[in-house]
Amino acid sequence: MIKTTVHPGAAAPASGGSILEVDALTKEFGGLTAVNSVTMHVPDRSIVSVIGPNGAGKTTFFNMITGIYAPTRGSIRLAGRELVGMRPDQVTEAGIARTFQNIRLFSSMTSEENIMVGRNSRLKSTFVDAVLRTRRFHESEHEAREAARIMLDFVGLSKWRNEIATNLPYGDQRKLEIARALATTPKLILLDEPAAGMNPRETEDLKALIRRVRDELGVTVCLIEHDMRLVMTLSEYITVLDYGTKISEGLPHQVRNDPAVMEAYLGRGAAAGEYGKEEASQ
Amino acid sequence: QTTIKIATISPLSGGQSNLGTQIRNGVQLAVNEYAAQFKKAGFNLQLVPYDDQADPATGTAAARKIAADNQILAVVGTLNSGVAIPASAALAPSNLVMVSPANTANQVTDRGLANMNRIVARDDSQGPAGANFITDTLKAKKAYVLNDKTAYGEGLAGEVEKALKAKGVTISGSEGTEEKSDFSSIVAKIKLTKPDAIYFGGIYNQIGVFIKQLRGAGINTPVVGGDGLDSSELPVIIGKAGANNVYYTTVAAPLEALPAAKTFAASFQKTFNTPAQGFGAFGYDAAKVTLQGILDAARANGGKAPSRKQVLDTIRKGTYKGLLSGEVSFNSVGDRKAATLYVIKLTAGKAALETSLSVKPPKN
Amino acid sequence: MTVASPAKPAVRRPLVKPDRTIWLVLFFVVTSILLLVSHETDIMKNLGPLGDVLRNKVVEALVVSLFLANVLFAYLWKAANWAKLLVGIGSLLFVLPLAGQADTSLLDLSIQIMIFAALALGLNIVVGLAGLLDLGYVAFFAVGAYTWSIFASPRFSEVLKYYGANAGSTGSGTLAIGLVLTAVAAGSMLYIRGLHTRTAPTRLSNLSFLLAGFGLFAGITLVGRSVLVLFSGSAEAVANGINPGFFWLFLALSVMTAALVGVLIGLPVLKLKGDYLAIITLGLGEVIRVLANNLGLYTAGSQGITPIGSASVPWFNSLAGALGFRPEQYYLLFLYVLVLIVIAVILLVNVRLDNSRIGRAWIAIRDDEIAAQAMGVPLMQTKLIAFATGASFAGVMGMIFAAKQTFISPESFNLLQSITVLSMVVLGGMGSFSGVILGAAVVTLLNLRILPGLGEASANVSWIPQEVNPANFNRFIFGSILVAMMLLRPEGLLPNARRTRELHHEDDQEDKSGEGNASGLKAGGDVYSAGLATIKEDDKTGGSR
Amino acid sequence: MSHLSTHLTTAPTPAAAPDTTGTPMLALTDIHSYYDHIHALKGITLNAYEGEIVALIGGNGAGKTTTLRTVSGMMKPRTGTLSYLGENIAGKPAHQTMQMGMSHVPEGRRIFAQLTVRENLEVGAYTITDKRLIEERVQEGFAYFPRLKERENQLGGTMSGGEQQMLAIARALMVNPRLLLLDEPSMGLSPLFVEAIFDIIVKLNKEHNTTVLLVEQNANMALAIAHRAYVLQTGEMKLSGKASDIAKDESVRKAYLGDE
Amino acid sequence: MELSVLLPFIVNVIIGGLVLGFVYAIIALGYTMVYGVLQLINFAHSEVFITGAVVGFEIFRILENSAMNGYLKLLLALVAAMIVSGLLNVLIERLAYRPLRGAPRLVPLITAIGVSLILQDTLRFLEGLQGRFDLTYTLPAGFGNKFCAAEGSTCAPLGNFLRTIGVDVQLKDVILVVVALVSLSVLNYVVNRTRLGKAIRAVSQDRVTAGLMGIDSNRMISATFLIGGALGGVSGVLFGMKFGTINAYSGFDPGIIAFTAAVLGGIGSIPGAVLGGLLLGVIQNLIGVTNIFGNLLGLANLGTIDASYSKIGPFIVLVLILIFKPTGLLGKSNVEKV
Ligand SMILES: Nc1ncnc2c1ncn2[C@@H]1O[C@H](COP(=O)(O)OP(=O)(O)OP(=O)(O)O)[C@@H](O)[C@H]1O
Ligand SMILES: Nc1ncnc2c1ncn2[C@@H]1O[C@H](COP(=O)(O)OP(=O)(O)OP(=O)(O)O)[C@@H](O)[C@H]1O
Ligand SMILES: CC(C)C[C@H](N)C(=O)O
Ligand SMILES: [Mg+2]
Ligand SMILES: [Mg+2]
Repeated sequence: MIKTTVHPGAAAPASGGSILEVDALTKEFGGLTAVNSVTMHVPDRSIVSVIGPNGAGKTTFFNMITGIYAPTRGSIRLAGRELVGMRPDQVTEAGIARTFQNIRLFSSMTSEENIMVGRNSRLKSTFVDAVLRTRRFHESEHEAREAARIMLDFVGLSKWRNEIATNLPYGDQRKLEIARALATTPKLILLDEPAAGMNPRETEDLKALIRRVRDELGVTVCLIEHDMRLVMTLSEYITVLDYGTKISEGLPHQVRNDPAVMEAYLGRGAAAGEYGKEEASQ
Repeated sequence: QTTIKIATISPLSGGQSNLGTQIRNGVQLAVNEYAAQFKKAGFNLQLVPYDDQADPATGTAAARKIAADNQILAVVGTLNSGVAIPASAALAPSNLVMVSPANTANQVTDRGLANMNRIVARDDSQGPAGANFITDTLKAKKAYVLNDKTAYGEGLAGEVEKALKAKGVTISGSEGTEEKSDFSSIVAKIKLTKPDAIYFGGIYNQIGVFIKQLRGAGINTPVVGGDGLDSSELPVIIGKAGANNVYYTTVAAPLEALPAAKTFAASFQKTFNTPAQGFGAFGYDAAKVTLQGILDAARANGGKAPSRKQVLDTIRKGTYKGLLSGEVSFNSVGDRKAATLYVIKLTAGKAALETSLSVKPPKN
Repeated sequence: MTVASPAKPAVRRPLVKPDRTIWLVLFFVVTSILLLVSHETDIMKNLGPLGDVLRNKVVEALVVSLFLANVLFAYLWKAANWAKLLVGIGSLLFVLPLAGQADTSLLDLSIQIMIFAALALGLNIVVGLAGLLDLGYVAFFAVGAYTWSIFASPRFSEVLKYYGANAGSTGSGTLAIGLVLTAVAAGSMLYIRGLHTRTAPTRLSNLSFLLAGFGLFAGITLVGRSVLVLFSGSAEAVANGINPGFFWLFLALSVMTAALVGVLIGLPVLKLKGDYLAIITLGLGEVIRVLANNLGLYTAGSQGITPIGSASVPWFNSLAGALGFRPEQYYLLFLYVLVLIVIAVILLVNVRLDNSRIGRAWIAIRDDEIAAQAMGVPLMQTKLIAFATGASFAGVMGMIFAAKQTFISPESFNLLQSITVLSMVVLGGMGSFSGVILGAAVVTLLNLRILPGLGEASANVSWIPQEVNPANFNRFIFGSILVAMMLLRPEGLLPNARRTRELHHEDDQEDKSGEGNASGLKAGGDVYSAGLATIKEDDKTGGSR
Repeated sequence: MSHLSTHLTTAPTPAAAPDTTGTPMLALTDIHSYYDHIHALKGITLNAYEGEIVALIGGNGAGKTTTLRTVSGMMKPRTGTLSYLGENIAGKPAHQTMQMGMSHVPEGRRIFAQLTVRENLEVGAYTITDKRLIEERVQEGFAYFPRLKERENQLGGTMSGGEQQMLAIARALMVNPRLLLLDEPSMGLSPLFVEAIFDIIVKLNKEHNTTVLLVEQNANMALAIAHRAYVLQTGEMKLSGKASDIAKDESVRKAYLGDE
Repeated sequence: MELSVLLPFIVNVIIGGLVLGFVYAIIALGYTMVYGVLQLINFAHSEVFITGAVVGFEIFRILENSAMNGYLKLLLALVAAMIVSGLLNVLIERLAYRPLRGAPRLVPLITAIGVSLILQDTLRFLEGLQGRFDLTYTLPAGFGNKFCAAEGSTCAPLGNFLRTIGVDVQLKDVILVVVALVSLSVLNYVVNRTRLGKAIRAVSQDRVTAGLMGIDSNRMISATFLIGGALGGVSGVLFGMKFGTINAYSGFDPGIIAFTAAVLGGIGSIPGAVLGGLLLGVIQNLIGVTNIFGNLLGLANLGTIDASYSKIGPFIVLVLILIFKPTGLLGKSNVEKV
């Protein structure tokens, strides 16, 4: 029952429309155009990827969507609502959560507390409630703790509940970040290189987790990755950036066979058949 | 032998510790002198110094501690009126007498506390005296009034300004400054407004630096101040060459003028290895008033240690002669009844008596 | 191919504290007796050499400190709850006031300790929890103090007289205009805020908000002025300040004014990071002091305000009288009890906030502003709440301080005071409530008891030369103790559990290779501003298009 | 098996195995390291001979990073011996071991955020005083990673994750180390650059006889270019041997290479 | 008031502010250096700098009656002050900050305050042994004279010109500015152009990684404290020379303003500290004369802004500037990739 309060979307069927519509988004740093008029529409309850060479502007793209950078031009709409101009916390409240390329957990908090912070924006209790310990306060605390419990279970980190987050092994920290982001009850979650630093075995687990995020929680997933095996087998749609510009997009096999992508990104090892092997079996 | 203690409250550490230490040392000297007499009377006399760090809260806490020590029969202090006011209030319920060697703010005695006395002139008598000097002797038509933004300096300068205005003198500028080093903007303003005299309510180590920079800019306007300038350090700071045309009012006779003052200065230097300054002399005088009062009270009490109340009453009523600052007696609120204010003039760094004025507190 | 052998599992000894009920009670009884006896002159006289020892000022200071340590031990030691309660209540509500009866300075000392404890608790929220270094904290203390002092002293009638004499064209018409302006401005501000929660702010909406802000300010000024003018007739009636009955109202008002000033100061500066914030708060603290020194009409400037009234509670006074207190002690005793209650409330608020959504948000922004924001924590709002909460504690204590001192002047609110409070927080253990209270107690005891005690005790010891009398070295000794304590216990006297974990795992970026471990290998280590100025001006967070 | 074989064909071939009979260049014997109370290395023994590429693999939290930190002197082992070039360096601080010809690409890149790309490289060459040589090496770094040249004057902290990784590697190569410690050099790099990195490692090893201690999650690639390998698990050494043998080990394949 | 009076007035105020600003600037650099490398507001720096002033005082006092050339005396005083303050600063770092390397940043901040208190009383005690509290500089003959006053000297025309327009510049002011400029350029060179400087900057950002580059961070930190302390020594002597009288406690106020200057300019930036110092010096002086303009313009409210506000002027300017430029005038924004 509580599960549904954490993730109401889980029950709802996919609407088929776009949850996120990014149009002609541009970011300039001084003379450098890091993201150049990129348009991308993310279908509701899909798993999509953004890939591209180093420095292509992927992280910057995420930073604009989440309000950390103000775009130079362009628009971002979540379920039809304009996000440009909002502060990061407002974006989160609107329904986008994210993880970071360089892990940013709260270093003096336990795993549980980290997730509870993620839940913060959904709690109803106020300053006064906290001081007076009203019923609403207790309900909120309960809700936060429940959310933490559920999310820890969900990503399989229950045993780390009371451990200081930054003492966790690297891979588990990444999962904790995902759990923290999910606790905000997002409509859309942005994952920036979730598999970095994981070995192939761990990456497999992660893949399963990401699928469950979409299937069980009904959260749309958009991720950045360099691990092509993960990207090609997981994503339903791929956008490729190079030097800030979208050079290709499409279904995994289309992108994989696009000569521009091979040239700019995949390189000589990108034997067309290689990455797709598992895709078929999924 | 019964132990009798007197306490001092003054800043012994921090930026005003030089003045506070002067007071403590002055009192110490008096205690040393009186120890024998007390011994004869059957008492063991001791001094307990307290550091108020020039902070009112610390001073109050010290006062309450003093109040709790039954052997302490009197307090000499403080340096800052801001500390004296709450401290004397804290001492009042225990009838512990306080004789101030330095506090000039009107409010110190205006509250009518039975235990608060002072041997220095009030701002509203020292101020007008300074103003009179400016108009009568210096014949100034236009004056610039400065203060150091402390209770003392601002209070004094305020009284001066009031008196000057009453006498029709134009005030070409009136302001306070906490700055201790750089006076260039004030000097420029003075240069611009060309006053005939400058009054500065404050302490010598700030005013000295100011005068030095004033003279450095080629302005020779007379500078007048209050007892905060009474220090042998003043001409040193200004520099011998520039220490001209500087005047200050003080209750202590110039140390050279009185033979007693000379011996005081010598033994101060000998005991503490530092020259005596105005506040040392005031502290010494205040302590003598206090100690003499205690002795008198003991005598009246049949040779037994007197109670605090007895000391308090005796001191308020007594008359004390032969002090460095002349004769001291207090009016009903503890102000010094009549005092001679000496106006000292610095010429080429040498202090000399210019004139003396007699001042009275508003009440008698 | 070789397979290495597994290592032996590490053995860890469990930490169980022995029960110390007996020791606690014993300690309580002994220190209470010592405290009471040492303040009973008659008994002391008959004690002979023991009396001399107890009379020694250093010993006396130690006795007081040891007695106060009761409360600490009751908190720290493992003991039966009844014993803890007995010792806590017994020492604070019975023994201490009783000793205070004989020695008023004990009451003064205890009030001062608790005032500082409250300040430290307030600053702890700002610095310890939210990680915002505030070096001008004493400003809020001043605001609280002046809020009460201006009204509860002859100042108020001076102000009224002034406005009576300088009424200008102000009258009831002005009041009406002012009220309308205030209402309209406040209304539009609320409206725009509401709008902003729904749609992204635009330049126009921001500008109108600012404009409405000015309108509000003007409106309030007008209202204030006309109220003063209209009431100027009653100047005589309040010649000695307003009715002491207003004390209770002002207790709330001082909280609010300080909080408001906290918000006003916080709004422009809380965007700044780390030490930029530190120095700017330091400056604003000075600004408040200089204003107090210059706005002579309201604050009496450097001359200070006196006498300042306190609440008058007749039944309390008769109770105190019945208990044998002297009339001049009534108000101190009253303030003592009041301050006990207030600090209990403050402590409660602290603990409750810490274990709540807002407390977690504070720690989150301290750890990582960007991540916190990305998790939906509104930075500005969260920081403002920290600032205002901390300020309000200072405000209420400022008022009590003014009532206790009966005199206040700007000297009491200088930078050194802010630094002292900060040192209490760090010394006690940042982020730890019991720690900062202990820090406040230790520093206050040092400053008001132990150091003066050293000075007194050595004043008449012949072999200690005048020049090195400890009374002249308060700063030196205090400084040395600060340094020594920090070197010995960098995490504070009673560290916060979270802090300790952090100190030992994450916080430092130091290469501790010499010590056989590498606690600090993670970069970061920015303790009071974990946030980073990540974003360049031209890509301001959430800026408008 | 199919992934391994494809990787092996794309991975550059390592130099012939160097002589491993003499005294090792680097020898860890029964090393124990702690983070305060966390016992991270529980008796590690490891050798690396001059001219070898040694791979170190293991799961998250196994202690790979800790091993490298211990070697470079970022942390001091509590017990055990650590010798490098015949000298006991246990407890020698990093700045001294670096002057003995080591170089360490640390986990998490640790770029100097406020220095420009060029300044980062110049600081990397701190132990070199010859200005001309420094410039030569900077150009070498630019040749490996042209992106760095494009961004010569950009602040290190504003570079993208992968760009920072390139910078970290280039910075470590400034001193032309005798022993190179690489902690997940391919992390965050796009496929194209992953290959480039492995090329560079092999090239350094072949041309400069650089000894390399390589920690990699991309174990397939790492084992393909390494001469020997060690497998770490929760602070203990589980396996060691020729890289090709390790790569064939069933349990390793299962645990680290993602084979079902 | 006519322009012929007002102009020299304003020029004097600004020149006074600039000279003051140079003193602030060079004190500020001591803060900035240490701040840069340890992110520590070194509260003890005000005493380190006053120690320099005391050393300078002693040198001038001892040499008072010697026939030595005035500039030589000054050089001696500067060098001695640099050595003493520099070493003192290194010592402070060793004893009070280094053991706390791993602790939260507020902890060394508190020990810094402790050290500051210790030094104040120590300096007062040492001078008190000789019966002194206020220390008044006895400058070499001529230093206090009007700049280029001597007829026939090569620069006399300039001196004459200054005199005719009513500007007060003393020789010591000119010396001060020259010494300050020289120290600033040397420092700027060292930090930005030398290997030492680059190493210091690397250490300031990440000590552990700097170690991986072969840099001994402790040595670099000591070097920084040495340089910062030496600058403190120079600024102390200049301060004493300019204003004439100092005591053990007089470092605190200028110390705070100087640190404000460092922040205003952007902490860690050398030109920023200089700019900030100059700006604050001038602003402080301008605030001090605002009332004149208020009166001239008939603005009653401005007329009440007098010298008593000049102490807070810097802070108000700081607030205004930081609101628009949160990292100070020349501060680099603190970048980290999200
Ligand atoms: N604040 C900034 N100032 C200047 N340039 C920047 C800034 N932030 C990013 N860049 C540049 O913009 C480009 C895009 O960076 P971004 O981090 O978005 O790349 P990315 O696609 O995430 O790369 P990677 O895969 O390596 O993480 C890079 O070349 C980077 O150097
Ligand atoms: N700075 C630190 N403070 C405390 N514990 C740490 C720290 N760094 C690592 N650890 C702990 O030490 C153990 C070994 O970690 P290490 O980083 O060496 O593993 P690793 O093999 O490099 O893992 P990964 O693949 O995740 O990088 C782990 O249990 C980890 O949690
Ligand atoms: C001279 C001063 C330091 C103190 C002054 N007499 C006062 O009343 O405060
Ligand atoms: Mg990226
Ligand atoms: Mg690792």
